Amino acid sequence: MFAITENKIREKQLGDDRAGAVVIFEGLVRNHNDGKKVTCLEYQAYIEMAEKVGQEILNETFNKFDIIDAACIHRVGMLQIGDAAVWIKVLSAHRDEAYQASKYIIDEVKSRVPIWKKEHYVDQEPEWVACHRCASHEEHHHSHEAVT
Amino acid sequence: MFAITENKIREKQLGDDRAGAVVIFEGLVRNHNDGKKVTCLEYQAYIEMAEKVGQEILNETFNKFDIIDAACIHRVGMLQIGDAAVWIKVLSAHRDEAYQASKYIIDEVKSRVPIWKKEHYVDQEPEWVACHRCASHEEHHHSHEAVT
Amino acid sequence: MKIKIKYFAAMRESTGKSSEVIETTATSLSAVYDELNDRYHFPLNRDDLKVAVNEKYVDFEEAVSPDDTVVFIPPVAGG
Amino acid sequence: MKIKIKYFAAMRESTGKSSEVIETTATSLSAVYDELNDRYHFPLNRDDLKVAVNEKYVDFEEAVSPDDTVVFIPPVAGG
Repeated sequence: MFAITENKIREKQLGDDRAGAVVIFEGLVRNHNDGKKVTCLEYQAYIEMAEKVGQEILNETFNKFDIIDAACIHRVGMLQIGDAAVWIKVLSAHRDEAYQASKYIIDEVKSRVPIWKKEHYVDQEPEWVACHRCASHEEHHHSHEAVT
Repeated sequence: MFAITENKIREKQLGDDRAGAVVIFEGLVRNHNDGKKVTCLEYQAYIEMAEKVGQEILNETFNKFDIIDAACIHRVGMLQIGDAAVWIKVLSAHRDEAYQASKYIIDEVKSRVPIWKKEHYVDQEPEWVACHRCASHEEHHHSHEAVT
Repeated sequence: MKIKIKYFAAMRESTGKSSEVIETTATSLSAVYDELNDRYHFPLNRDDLKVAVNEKYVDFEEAVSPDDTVVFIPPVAGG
Repeated sequence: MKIKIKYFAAMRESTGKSSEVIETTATSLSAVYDELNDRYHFPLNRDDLKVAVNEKYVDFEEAVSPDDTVVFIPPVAGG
């Protein structure tokens, strides 16, 4: 299940008697990014396509890893510091698969799903976070993103 | 914060405006193990020592990984299928550190904290799960454990 | 032919539109980009964009067909 | 000297005790194990156990001191 929502993320219940491990990832809005103080974040999505690409990512995850269930919800609209922008839950019999699948989903969501974010700062004009910065962040672990 | 509890695990609230990533791990009681149908699991702890060793593990985690906060709760007593036996939450600015720290904590908890479990089966006498089986499970990913 | 263009993020702000239907004779998506860029002076170069047709990523050299929905995708930043 | 022994899991079931105070002349933890194993015929060999003194893992060849709390730790299985 991959969904885009304009509301606060409400965790989806996933349960299965075969499950021994659950890994939940949440991406939160941080109060700082790239040395700038962030006040809030505005997420925009090409919703129809985002839901298709998101579902493709989940399908790939089921094919690659021995997991029982997986779900991802991404929020759009205006988010405040501490708000969850993305929530991912994976169930598996054994924990390694749940961790690996969780990381795969967030990596792919960040690189492929058509969602954009505009950072609003204390001291300067808001700006859309551009991908070449995200990409360099992903490679080098600089603090270029408000949500990681 | 490392705690042992006899009650259902109640998640501890951890929040921090610097946090961009949250990884939560839950180890659940599975309905099968090593080909046998499990009905329930009994966890016993050497509580005083378990809390000390658990806190040592969290201290090591703070030293090894750039994280903001971490907490672990382990339940003891009689658990039913689907119950969480262990809950781990890690907050960090960037997600890689949260995943790595989460995995480190569960790996160390499983190998060092003095907690034991007795599996109760549908078809045979209950038995204490022995470490040489756990160890071989950890290495080879056999399904030797009721909680992973 | 007529095609539909949707705009998001910085592209939406620069055009002031979330979507429009255009009449074009462009044969590739690349040519559609050039045509619109002449009009709007997009804030993003073609190399910084991806392109989607009918909700699927495709190559800029692919052809456009009547009634396609085309989106020039700025660098994504979900998560 | 007197030392306290605590038992957990399979060790507790085989001794029928969760703890006891014993009088011993054993100089090492290894010797304490042997002494108690003669009495209880533990279900676990020394090689399958670890040993903790006063809530810390130590080596079986370490000495015991009066009033120590000693626990022979069966293979752990938390998580």
